[in-house]
Amino acid sequence: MSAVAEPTGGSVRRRSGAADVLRQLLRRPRAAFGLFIIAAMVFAAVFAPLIMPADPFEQSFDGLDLMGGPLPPGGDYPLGTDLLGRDLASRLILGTRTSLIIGVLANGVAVLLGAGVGITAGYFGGWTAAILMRFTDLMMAFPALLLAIVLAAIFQPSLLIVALVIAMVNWVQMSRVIYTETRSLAEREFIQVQRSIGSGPVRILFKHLLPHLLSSIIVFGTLGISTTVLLEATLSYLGVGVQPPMPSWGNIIFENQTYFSTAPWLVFFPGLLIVLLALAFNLVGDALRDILDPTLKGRH
Amino acid sequence: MSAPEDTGPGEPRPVLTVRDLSVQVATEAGAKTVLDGLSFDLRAGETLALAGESGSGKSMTALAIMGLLPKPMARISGGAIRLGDTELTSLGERVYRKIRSARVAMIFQEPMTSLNPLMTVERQICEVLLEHGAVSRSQAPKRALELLRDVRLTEPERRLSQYPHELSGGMRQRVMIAMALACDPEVLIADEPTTALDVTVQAEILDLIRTLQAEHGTAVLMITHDMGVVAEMADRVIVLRQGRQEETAPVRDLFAAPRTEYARMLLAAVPRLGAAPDRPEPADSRKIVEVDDLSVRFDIAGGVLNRTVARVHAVEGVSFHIRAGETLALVGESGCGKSTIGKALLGLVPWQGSIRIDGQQTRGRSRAAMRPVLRDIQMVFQDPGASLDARMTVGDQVVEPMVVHGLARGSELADRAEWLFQRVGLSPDMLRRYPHEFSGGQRQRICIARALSLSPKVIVADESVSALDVSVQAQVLDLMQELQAQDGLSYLFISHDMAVIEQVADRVVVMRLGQIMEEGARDAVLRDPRHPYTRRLLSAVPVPDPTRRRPDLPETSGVEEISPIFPVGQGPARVELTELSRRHRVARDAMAKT
Amino acid sequence: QVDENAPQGGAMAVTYQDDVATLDPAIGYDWQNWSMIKSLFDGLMGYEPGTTTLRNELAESYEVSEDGLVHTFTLKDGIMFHNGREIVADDVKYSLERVTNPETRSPGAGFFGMIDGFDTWNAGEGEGLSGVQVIDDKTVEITLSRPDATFRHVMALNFASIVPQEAVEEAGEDFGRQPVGSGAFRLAEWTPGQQLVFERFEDYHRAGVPKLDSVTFNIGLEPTVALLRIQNGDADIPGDGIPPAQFLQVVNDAEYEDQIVEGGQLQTGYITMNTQMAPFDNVDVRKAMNMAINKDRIVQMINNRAVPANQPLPPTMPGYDEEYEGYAYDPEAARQMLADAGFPDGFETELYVMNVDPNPRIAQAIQQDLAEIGVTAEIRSLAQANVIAAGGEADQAPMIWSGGMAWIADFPDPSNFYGPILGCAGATPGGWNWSWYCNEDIDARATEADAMVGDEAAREDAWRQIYVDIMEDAPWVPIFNEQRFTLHSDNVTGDDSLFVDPVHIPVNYDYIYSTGAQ
Amino acid sequence: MWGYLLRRLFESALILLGITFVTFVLLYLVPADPARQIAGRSATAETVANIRDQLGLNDPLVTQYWRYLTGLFQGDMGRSYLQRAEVSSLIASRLPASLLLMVSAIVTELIIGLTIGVVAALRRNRPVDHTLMILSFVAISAPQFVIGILLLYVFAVQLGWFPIGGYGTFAHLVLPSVTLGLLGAGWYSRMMRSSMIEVLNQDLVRTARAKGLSKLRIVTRHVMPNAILPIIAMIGIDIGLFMSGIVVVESVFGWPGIGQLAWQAIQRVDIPVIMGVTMVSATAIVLGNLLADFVAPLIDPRIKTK
Ligand SMILES: Nc1ncnc2c1ncn2[C@@H]1O[C@H](COP(=O)(O)OP(=O)(O)OP(=O)(O)O)[C@@H](O)[C@H]1O
Ligand SMILES: Nc1ncnc2c1ncn2[C@@H]1O[C@H](COP(=O)(O)OP(=O)(O)OP(=O)(O)O)[C@@H](O)[C@H]1O
Ligand SMILES: [Mg+2]
Ligand SMILES: [Mg+2]
Repeated sequence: MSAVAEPTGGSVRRRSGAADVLRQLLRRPRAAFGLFIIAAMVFAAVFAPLIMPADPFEQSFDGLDLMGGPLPPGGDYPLGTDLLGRDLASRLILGTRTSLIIGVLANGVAVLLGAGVGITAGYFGGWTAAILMRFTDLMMAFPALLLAIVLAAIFQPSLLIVALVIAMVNWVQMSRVIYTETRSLAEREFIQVQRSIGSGPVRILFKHLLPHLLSSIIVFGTLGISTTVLLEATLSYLGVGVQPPMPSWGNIIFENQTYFSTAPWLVFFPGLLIVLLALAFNLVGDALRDILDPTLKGRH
Repeated sequence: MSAPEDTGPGEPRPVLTVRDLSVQVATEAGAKTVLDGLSFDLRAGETLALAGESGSGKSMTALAIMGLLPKPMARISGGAIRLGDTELTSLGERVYRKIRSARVAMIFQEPMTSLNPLMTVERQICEVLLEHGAVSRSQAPKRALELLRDVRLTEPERRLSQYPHELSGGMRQRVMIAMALACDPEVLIADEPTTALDVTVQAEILDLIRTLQAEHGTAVLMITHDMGVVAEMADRVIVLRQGRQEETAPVRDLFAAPRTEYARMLLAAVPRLGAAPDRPEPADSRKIVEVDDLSVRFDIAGGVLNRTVARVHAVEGVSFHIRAGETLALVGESGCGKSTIGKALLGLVPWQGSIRIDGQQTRGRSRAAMRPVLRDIQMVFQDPGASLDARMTVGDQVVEPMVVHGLARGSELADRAEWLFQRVGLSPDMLRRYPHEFSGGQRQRICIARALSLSPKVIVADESVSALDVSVQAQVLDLMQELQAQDGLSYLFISHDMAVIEQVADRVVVMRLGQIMEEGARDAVLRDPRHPYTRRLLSAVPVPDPTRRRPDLPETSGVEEISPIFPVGQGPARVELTELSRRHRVARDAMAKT
Repeated sequence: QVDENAPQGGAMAVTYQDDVATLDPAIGYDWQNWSMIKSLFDGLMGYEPGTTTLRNELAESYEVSEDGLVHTFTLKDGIMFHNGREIVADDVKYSLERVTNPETRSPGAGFFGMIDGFDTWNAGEGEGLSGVQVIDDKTVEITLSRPDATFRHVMALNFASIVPQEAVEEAGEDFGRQPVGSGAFRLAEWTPGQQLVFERFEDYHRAGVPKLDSVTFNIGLEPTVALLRIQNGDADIPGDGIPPAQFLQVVNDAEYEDQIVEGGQLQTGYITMNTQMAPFDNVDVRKAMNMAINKDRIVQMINNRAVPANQPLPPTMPGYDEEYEGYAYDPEAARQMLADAGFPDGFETELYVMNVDPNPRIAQAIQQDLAEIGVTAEIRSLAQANVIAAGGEADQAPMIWSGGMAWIADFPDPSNFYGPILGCAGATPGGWNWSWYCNEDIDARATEADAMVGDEAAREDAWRQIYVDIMEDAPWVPIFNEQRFTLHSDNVTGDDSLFVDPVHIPVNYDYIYSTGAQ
Repeated sequence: MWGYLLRRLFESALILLGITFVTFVLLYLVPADPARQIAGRSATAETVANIRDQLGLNDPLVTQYWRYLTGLFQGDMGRSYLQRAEVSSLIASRLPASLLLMVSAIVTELIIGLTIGVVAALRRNRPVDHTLMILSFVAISAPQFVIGILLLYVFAVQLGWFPIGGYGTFAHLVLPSVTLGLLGAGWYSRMMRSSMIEVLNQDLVRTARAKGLSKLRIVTRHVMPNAILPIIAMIGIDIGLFMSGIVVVESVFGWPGIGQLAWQAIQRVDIPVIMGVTMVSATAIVLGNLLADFVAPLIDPRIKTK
């Protein structure tokens, strides 16, 4: 019988792995721009020593004016100098390392942790949910800075500790949101089907639930980039984490924010980079969500 | 180009005239015409049915008239729509707004999601009244109450202050109708107004629309794919197919002598109660499923300590069996526990009692221990769209059970998927598509293919064809029967559609409030119903024959709504079954009354 | 010159960022409440405004016995507490006993260690401070257990303020919130976190003082914002000084030319090197460090708000050695010295620093200088309390930059830079001698010098030599002596010295007067 | 439903109890010795030991915790080590200001964030939408100190519309609320946008249009209330985000709230104050969550029957 209507949009083009996803991303101008920014930042982080115009640690003598003030952008220093007469451009480039590790890796871990807890609690419900979500509530109500301070006082400060603190603190909101969403997803029929064919929880959680949660994960993940990069600065300030003279975008802002009326470039440039990073991930994330959601194929 | 229809002398002037209406939607592959040159007239007091399979452009027509085509995807690409003297296609949004509801109103298929869950019924109705200045602010509540009375809603005063979720599906649809009729429109468009409802409720709603139409003289454009509904309601019918007008005829003519091949096929596919072929009585073969005293109760927790305060007695002391190669049908109104029984068989809900699948007792099995049993029993769920994962190719989903059970891997899987697709009549080159790229019928085939992949002995088919078009429904039913004939499959066939059941079932179990009311061989139950509840179900089925009027619904005595929720420690009174004959049992309380 | 006859009247507003912790003179010990308490309370002794010269405050007269052990104070006539009661000798005894009572937990109790009977009383035994005797209502006699030249300075400390027993007992632990003293101002209003208002105390024992009718302290203002307020005419003095971030902007602004005041401070910023931790247990290493640091650049970096230092004492402190040259900046020689000491390739160490601008920056400058001679110093920038805690452990912090916690003298006497921070007594767990430097010989000389009552010049010489000799052991790298820069609106005026008063920091509230007053 | 809320209340109390314990233990682990802080720099070792003794710092952790807890139940949060004042009175004098700021910041961020979200959703994928979304990222990424000073400079110093910091009148409240609310506004605008888009695609919107309602009415009465539902649950989460912002904002604007208190206490390891402030902020967060639980049924009648 031929009465079965031909489905809409009968193309048989198919997704085939990461390469194809990348190709599709590049086809969208906004996503391509985002990818470009991310690639540039990763490049800057990896090859920092090669592309830095000057030594980011050198407090050069002519880097300060006679009164000891920092130099504005221009001349020998493309983005100006900081309060110690160091080349800001080089410091920002080197700072990309820390900030990417924090904003992307630590935040990524937090997102995964949050998603993991939320999805587990949401799917299993019952006692598992009660324990996990009460723990989440506790973590949410617990002041993150306190945790950071105590860790700072107990451990040797290092990037690892900051990353750890950020991961420990930032998963909470994620987990809340994912929990609620999972609960409603778990009621849906296609999850019931999975149980009826005998799928184990791991399969259901990761193969079937996770893809549907992607859009929330992306929203929270990208929002988290800015907040974690700035949180890193606060933590460094409290003595947990990267210590001077190691630069990060966050701590460059933090060190110099009181000077912003006299030396605005010290705040503006790192701020711009943070916004760019978050925006780039957002653009790519949005596009990725569309590409990975087959029902949205063909719509932009 | 179809000429304007001959209206004939003496006929009232048409209130709505549609000429050469075309609608295009933007797709990945460019603009696609989904409605092509549709023309018709609608006169006051008349009911015009727009029939046709899913995707034929029925809803597009309705939305085009309402000026609600989804922007920017869809647009009117040609033609004219005239409401009285007003040309609608060129109307600005501002003016259009004044026409909607005031002159053309519409009710939608899904009463569940069409109402705003956050507003009381009263506010939702008054909103329309006030927006169109039908009454003054102080008069609005009174008028709203009147409207609810008009749509025969029980306890209308109380309903006003209730929220949609506090109402049953039928009640919600009545509210929708009240809202649509609030400003006394000239035209009422009803887009599948009863598809989501129980048969009995459907019968009530259809009755209501008919009555109201008679009272107000409203012209009704009835959109449906159910030929039974068409026969019952329409004066004239337009059959649509892929956006084109296939046939237009007065309803009697169409049913008596369809002129086009397509209409003929459509009508042939309609299951008619009483017209099903006899089924050979299967030999008393092995019992594949034995259910004994099955009860399923859902706890309702509450209070400060979150203790169980009440229980939903979804299934209560049900016993039945299914033999190899046999189809057992489970019928009953929404919420009577049909799906729950199916789920209990697969261990998806906690239950008490005894269930044996091919001799294996499944009581007390953990999820993991249920796995081997699941190879013998599989389930096909009601909504084929919802039971497929939108993010996974159908090919992967069809063989997923085999992956889960470790039965195949690699290229073996691909072969198996192709084979399964062929078995359910799908082309293997569709394997790499995603669910949304299939029609409803195709999706249901995919679900069946998935259920078949483990080669089970029993399939629980939960409302497996309810969501499908008649023609597609017929195909799927055929497929199921074919599979049964080939493999000796057994089915537990869950449905509320008596006509469908008659076609496929060997035996029928009628359920109500979690208990069996009547049980027996198909013919015994459907042709000689003994329980009033069974009779009511049967008489609610629309008759796809405009010459025969469906009998009025019998008295509702003994079938009034009772909640399955009981406080802890209590439960419904157990219904005892008496044996009328070897293959026919009925609840004793009913016997007392007859 | 301070104008004692300036007109009275008018008001001024002073801004602060931090809330005032307490106004209890036995407890308050930060530079912010220090000067407030000075205006609310008086002790027996005080200082000439704008100077470090001692004068009698509540004491009418004052005698010392031949052996320097018995000090007899006579109170002025008709001096009143803010509550209207006349001050008598019993109040002196009560006040001194209160501050040394262990239950008071006063951070200043230790200053009174020279008073006879302190040790038993402070250990929680006995019936009061036996060295303090009330002779009559106006006379009190204080006996020391050893002669001590700093005693009069101690009696001018806030901790020695005279408080009324009945008010203290009534307020209990909250005395710090409801202070009653006999100072030039009395507390009129205190809205925590917002403002304090001081009002003129009409019965003040010095006629014509204070000049202003009231002083309002606006609390909680970020220094940057405080400056905006002053520019806008909403405030008169930035209590926290000119914020480093705006310093250049303000200094270069012609509009403020007349309103900026610069003055010295009894302060030294220094790096401690833990003399008990390798490699700083080697005196040559410490000397090399002293030669490695480019103090001029650090001073430039903080916009010349300081002068380079070469010895522990600040220049305005008696005993400062003008002749002493210290260790000149010479990285080459420093490297050589390190090599000779057995560190040709330098070494790795840690530099602790408090995390408030500009300290981390200074630490980075130090770090760069050390890198120059091959020493890799990792910076640990921590909250104040954590740095202090690390310094108080014998084996935690190899180097600490003292900025932010740097020693500001409690009183203008050279001895004040020794005991807790360079003497053996401070080199205990929890102490403030973060270089853990303990030279028994110098300790003995310090005790001797303090006992040199009478001959000021000789005593100064003794101390001068002590600090020069300490530098020979080089437990510190003195970096700079901070200069105070402050600003005042043209609404208030007074001698410049009042705005950089060495004991009333940031300003001497009592003598500043309003330009509007006549 | 009341049972449910009562249970949440009970759970919240348990969470707070848990927080007292965790905080206490953590602070116990901090190496900075409070006794030394109190004793000051000229103190002898005996004095320090004496102070430790007086404060009971030598007791085992459990004893100290128990003492704190029993005190807490009697409303006694101890006394500040440094200020000697009762922690409860320190907090009480500053809490109203912080609460005021917090509430008005929440209102501000909701107004700004939701408006932006609504506009962006209605103008989806148009330049307006893109611009607003970039702005929301800027709001999320900008350091609050800088925003605060900028606002002060423009609106207080240059334009003179508002006072330069301080507390008291409504005019004082505006700039700090905006500064504190901007971050949240960025979040909410993103959330609201996606929530709106989802609701706009629902059937109920089609019904509303079919009723002939005006666009304004559809958006305000039908779409927005439904879109706000998932966002209400965020408000509790939100208060947590505020806690760090409040320190900065209060300091910039001279707002006499607990942020300042907390910051000073942390710098000086004034443990009773840290404990107190922690408890207050935890209570605020827990109450925020509870509030969300209470408010949700007011907007969404479906929850009542659960
Ligand atoms: N938003 C859309 N974008 C693209 N195509 C659409 C859209 N909405 C509907 N279509 C297509 O328009 C055609 C007509 O759809 P319409 O909804 O009118 O069908 P129908 O006859 O009402 O079917 P059903 O019985 O399933 O409701 C279908 O082929 C459908 O795929
Ligand atoms: N997980 C659950 N928790 C609580 N109650 C439930 C649950 N699942 C089903 N129920 C209740 O059990 C009863 C039977 O539900 P079931 O889904 O079996 O009905 P049904 O006969 O399949 O109805 P329909 O025709 O609408 O599918 C209903 O009252 C339903 O509300
Ligand atoms: Mg339709
Ligand atoms: Mg069902």
